Amino acid sequence: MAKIKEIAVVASQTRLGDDVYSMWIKTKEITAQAVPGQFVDLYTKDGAKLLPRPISICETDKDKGLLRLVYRVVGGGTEEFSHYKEGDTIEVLGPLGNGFPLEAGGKGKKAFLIGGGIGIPPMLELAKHLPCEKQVVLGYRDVLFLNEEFSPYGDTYIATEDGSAGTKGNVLDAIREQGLKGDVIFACGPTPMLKALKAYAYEHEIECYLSLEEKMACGIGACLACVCKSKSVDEHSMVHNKRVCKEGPVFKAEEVEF
Amino acid sequence: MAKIKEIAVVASQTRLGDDVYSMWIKTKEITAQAVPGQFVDLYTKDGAKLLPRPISICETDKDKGLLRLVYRVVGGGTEEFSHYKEGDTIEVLGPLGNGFPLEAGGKGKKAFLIGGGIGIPPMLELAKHLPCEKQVVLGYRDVLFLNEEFSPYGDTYIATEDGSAGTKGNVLDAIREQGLKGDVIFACGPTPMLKALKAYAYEHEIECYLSLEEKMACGIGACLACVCKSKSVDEHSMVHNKRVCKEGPVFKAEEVEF
Amino acid sequence: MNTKVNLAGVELNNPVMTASGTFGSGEEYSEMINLNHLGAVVTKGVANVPWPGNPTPRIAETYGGMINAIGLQNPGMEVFIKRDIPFLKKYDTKIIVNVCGRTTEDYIEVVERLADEPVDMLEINISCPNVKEGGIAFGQDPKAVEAITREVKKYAKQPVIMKLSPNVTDIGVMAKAAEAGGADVLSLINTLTGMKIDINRRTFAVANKTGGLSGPAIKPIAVRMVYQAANAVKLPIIGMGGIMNAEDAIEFILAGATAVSVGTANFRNPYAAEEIVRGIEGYMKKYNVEDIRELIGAVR
Amino acid sequence: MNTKVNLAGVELNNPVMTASGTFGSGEEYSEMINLNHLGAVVTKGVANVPWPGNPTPRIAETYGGMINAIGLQNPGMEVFIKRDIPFLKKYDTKIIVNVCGRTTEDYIEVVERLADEPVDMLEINISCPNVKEGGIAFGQDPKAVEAITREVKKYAKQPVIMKLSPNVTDIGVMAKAAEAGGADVLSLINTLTGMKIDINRRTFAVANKTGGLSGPAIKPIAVRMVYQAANAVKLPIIGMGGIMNAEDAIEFILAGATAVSVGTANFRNPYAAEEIVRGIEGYMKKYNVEDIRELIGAVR
Ligand SMILES: Cc1cc2nc3c(=O)[nH]c(=O)nc-3n(C[C@H](O)[C@H](O)[C@H](O)COP(=O)(O)OP(=O)(O)OC[C@H]3O[C@@H](n4cnc5c(N)ncnc54)[C@H](O)[C@@H]3O)c2cc1C
Ligand SMILES: Cc1cc2nc3c(=O)[nH]c(=O)nc-3n(C[C@H](O)[C@H](O)[C@H](O)COP(=O)(O)OP(=O)(O)OC[C@H]3O[C@@H](n4cnc5c(N)ncnc54)[C@H](O)[C@@H]3O)c2cc1C
Ligand SMILES: Cc1cc2nc3c(=O)[nH]c(=O)nc-3n(C[C@H](O)[C@H](O)[C@H](O)COP(=O)(O)O)c2cc1C
Ligand SMILES: Cc1cc2nc3c(=O)[nH]c(=O)nc-3n(C[C@H](O)[C@H](O)[C@H](O)COP(=O)(O)O)c2cc1C
Ligand code: FES
Ligand code: FES
Repeated sequence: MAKIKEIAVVASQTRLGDDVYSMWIKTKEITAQAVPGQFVDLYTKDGAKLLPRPISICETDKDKGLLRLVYRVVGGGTEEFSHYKEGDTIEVLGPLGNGFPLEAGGKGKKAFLIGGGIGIPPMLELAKHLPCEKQVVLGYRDVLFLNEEFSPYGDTYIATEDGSAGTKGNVLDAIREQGLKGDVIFACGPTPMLKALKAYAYEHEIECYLSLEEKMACGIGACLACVCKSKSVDEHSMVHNKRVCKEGPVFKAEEVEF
Repeated sequence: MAKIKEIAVVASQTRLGDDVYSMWIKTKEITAQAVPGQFVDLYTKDGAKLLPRPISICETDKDKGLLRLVYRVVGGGTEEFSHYKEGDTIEVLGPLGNGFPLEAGGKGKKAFLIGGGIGIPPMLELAKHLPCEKQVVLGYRDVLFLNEEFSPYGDTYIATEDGSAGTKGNVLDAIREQGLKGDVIFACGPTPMLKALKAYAYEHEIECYLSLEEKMACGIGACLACVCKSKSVDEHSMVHNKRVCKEGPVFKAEEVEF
Repeated sequence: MNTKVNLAGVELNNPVMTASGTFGSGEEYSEMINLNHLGAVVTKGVANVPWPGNPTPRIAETYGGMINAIGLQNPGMEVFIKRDIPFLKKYDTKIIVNVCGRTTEDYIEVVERLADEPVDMLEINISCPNVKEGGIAFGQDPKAVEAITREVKKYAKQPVIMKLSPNVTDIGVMAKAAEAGGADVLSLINTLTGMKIDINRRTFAVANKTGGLSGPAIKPIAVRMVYQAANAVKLPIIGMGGIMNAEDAIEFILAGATAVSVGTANFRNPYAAEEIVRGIEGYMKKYNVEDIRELIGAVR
Repeated sequence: MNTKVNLAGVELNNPVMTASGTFGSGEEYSEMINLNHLGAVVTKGVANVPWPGNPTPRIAETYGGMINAIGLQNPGMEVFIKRDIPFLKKYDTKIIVNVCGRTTEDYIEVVERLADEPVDMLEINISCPNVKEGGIAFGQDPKAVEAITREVKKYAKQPVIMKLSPNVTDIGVMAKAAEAGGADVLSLINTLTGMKIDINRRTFAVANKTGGLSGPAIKPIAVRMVYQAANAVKLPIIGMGGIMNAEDAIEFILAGATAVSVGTANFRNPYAAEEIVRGIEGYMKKYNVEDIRELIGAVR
């Protein structure tokens, strides 16, 4: 079992609203290996765009060998993907990175699953696999997506920047407004959110795992494009630079410096 | 009426055998203006390939606004086009260049319509529009295509390099073998064939029109990429360099030097 | 909203012009776009006498670009003055004549002949990689750049744009040399010398062996050079090299260009130059930019 | 059919190697391709001490290419020797160590330390555009190229490959300087200095402002430089710059390269290097080429 680049076939694609799309692709070997928090690299057909696009694994259907990707159109690559229809092919490399430590959310614990914007998708696969009690906190700018799909797995709290749904503000505002408590945080989202969660976890002395983003080239740890500042010396270069694609994207909060 | 770049829709595409494809596209304004011997520029979707691909107009259906293009897959651009299906879009610029002089094949004349390889397609639209008596001579390496579609318009003679059909040899071998005579030649095909036809026409003192090929960038006469050596001074640069895309692709045989 | 920019006293309605050699003298493209909408038309290189150019094939497509070795085919200044200037004068756009030559005397002959013609600026091409005798040889040595600039300036009645070669170790040095020679404006970049080999025929893809690489492939090099030149001299800069759309044009302006030229993009999209004018306006609206001059060199 | 090539006495099973900095020390890619199938693995630059590299973002995609400003992050020679050499020794491929430094002494320290290690060749990177102190400054001045080559050669026990910068006016001059200094082999090209600006955030796309442009966009420049260098010196040349597939590799070989390096292509297709080895064999079969050495510099 190892990373593999496959030509996957699009099984379905739907628009979740705004510029967010949900695509199921058939990719047996990658799906078989995938764990929550890992990502895949998607390649465009347009040869003018060379680099793969990293997208988190949002759900897997291991029986059918299907992988779900939920992404926002922000540029030319995601724009291209959004036009794919059932039966189209797409090249995928994966699974990449390390997932969330499921053992940190063992039975008896109470976990926060926190997603901000396009950091929400990987939390769904995590919700499905974490054995502990789950409180899901989702932050949006305005239009909601995926939120209803979390309800089978735990109570879901919403924050929106414009106040159109749930708490007006960010995910921490929602946690405070609802007076939520927990033993461990699993989170993915924009850097300012992750930074605030790190401080919150430190203050409340709870365990915290953050999934980071950085510009990537190889996706497998060879090019050193995607490093983050780390507290401990990294095993690759011994210089406090961990590779998001290889040692990450999930890090223990104390481990990373923003 | 002028050149226009349109987003055309593919109406149908079929494979004619070997690597030759026939594609009908819906492009009203270009079709309305097109005359036999003109060409269009096709643009790839792959952004790595910048330049348009010049392809001759093989047939028009002016009522339906449809244009037929018959092309051989030789590289990445034609390869991309060959995958297009009904409903797909394709950007087209046209109509480009000057067509064959239909008046040179007026009633009472006996014309040769000679096509070699992928120079055959434009002869079909010409055959449909020339009022005179027509003898069609088609040269192939081995596998035939389009030949049957010429039969409504005149007697069709075939030459193949491997002798698998018709005369073994080239189009001139077929003309000689069949003892054909005519007043005027219209031809499109590889440069050696055009060169030989120029000599043949000179020897037999008959009028001769040749459609040339050259690497192109702009397709409209602005970049001076596609020149051929001409006997007379060209109107653009006054240096005996005519633009295949603008003054051509059809030239009087005496006019061009190979 | 102001999109006017000023190049050495010449005011352009907007910063978008066409790159020399890709747009003829505008006539062919005027069938498809409205030349009145362009800041300026820059003509194909004009020499003192007609030049036949190089043998074919003159171009080859490359990944995200193309190489050309047209070899500066042109009808010479007399035909150009009689035919092309009157054509361009019909439009509300500035006329910039690109000048080429084999020797300093050649350049001067053209510059003198154009002195009393209704052209707005002269762009001196000392960077063509495709002719043996002249062009690039001038453009790769700072002393030669300074000397030819000074000579041309002696005879020119219009503002002089020096068009620099990117095939150099330090573009800042070349920009300073042109400035020292008295240039009014700089244009950069011309094409990068490239080569393509046809592996099936085992021959060079263009007859001239080497040619000039243009198109979006070279844009990062061009943006870097515009940035470096803008930081080295005080002259206004016309930026070019791979501009395909308004975003690309704005990138050059933010890097320090006062105006931009659209070249290879015309071949992929004949409407490109006009669309870029509109796209820049759209960007200015989106970000509430009142005056385009606020954007010039705004990233540093 | 022979695909073996000889670089200064080192015989490679085939001419395909990996470009420094795009392939780590091979470990990551070994999960996907068989290193035994490659002519050589060229490692990421190794310095005397660990280097932290540049701040992020370190890369940005460009049209048909990318710019990078990794800044030569590396663990230093001691970790490299302990960890990476033993890993690579497990494979039937040649080991080429890319060496970087800030000063001549830095380079020499690494070269001396590697003298008795089981590495096959040293590639001296004097052309990195992304570190202030060293690298490219050496690579843009022919006197400096000659001097550092001579110094390195004094201490090196393995054959020395000098990796040249393309950011120069005349690559032939630089190639000759390296030859004069005693280089055994030349590698070219390193990346071209480029820049990308994010027009929405109005900032540089990579934190270092400029970065090195690589990928198929630059291939025509690279092929031209390999051709020019091959015509200027007698040394074998390792050609690179935008090689995406076997056709590209053959283009470099026909232009004069004895071997080729595959860089950015690995990011688009992790199987690229291995596929290129097979593709070259396919080409040789198709055209009945008995010995790959018949192709080296065959187009001139
Ligand atoms: C580990 C990881 C997981 C991700 N998961 C998701 C997800 O599940 N859903 C989703 O919508 N987005 C996700 N992203 C962000 C996603 O990769 C980018 O939105 C996408 O690459 C943009 O590509 P583009 O061509 O549309 O945009 P462009 O801006 O045109 O891309 C240009 C280049 O920048 C890179 N890039 C642009 N934005 C980002 C970014 N935010 N992070 C990293 N690289 C970027 C692209 O990959 C490309 O190389 C993830 C990023 C990372 C690193
Ligand atoms: C006026 C004219 C009419 C043509 N009509 C037809 C036609 O009806 N059917 C047909 O199959 N072919 C026709 N051709 C040839 C056709 O243009 C090329 O086969 C096609 O451009 C190849 O593109 P590619 O991407 O598949 O090949 P590649 O070799 O990958 O193309 C690379 C570049 O070279 C150019 N190129 C390659 N071959 C030719 C060629 N023979 N002539 C001009 N440019 C070339 C391409 O346009 C492109 O810019 C015509 C050419 C001209 C000039
Ligand atoms: C076909 C062609 C012909 C050119 N002819 C000239 C010329 O005559 N004079 C000149 O100064 N530059 C000439 N150039 C260079 C362009 O003006 C421009 O500097 C270069 O192509 C980079 O811009 P681009 O990438 O937008 O094309 C030519 C470029 C091309 C592609
Ligand atoms: C991410 C990245 C890192 C690189 N690091 C190095 C390096 O450490 N040393 C070096 O000599 N070249 C380095 N290079 C340059 C490559 O080895 C190669 O010369 C260049 O990228 C051109 O080849 P390509 O277009 O195939 O990538 C690096 C290139 C990239 C893209
Ligand atoms: S993307 Fe190459 S190391 Fe992470
Ligand atoms: S292709 Fe530009 S002049 Fe013919």
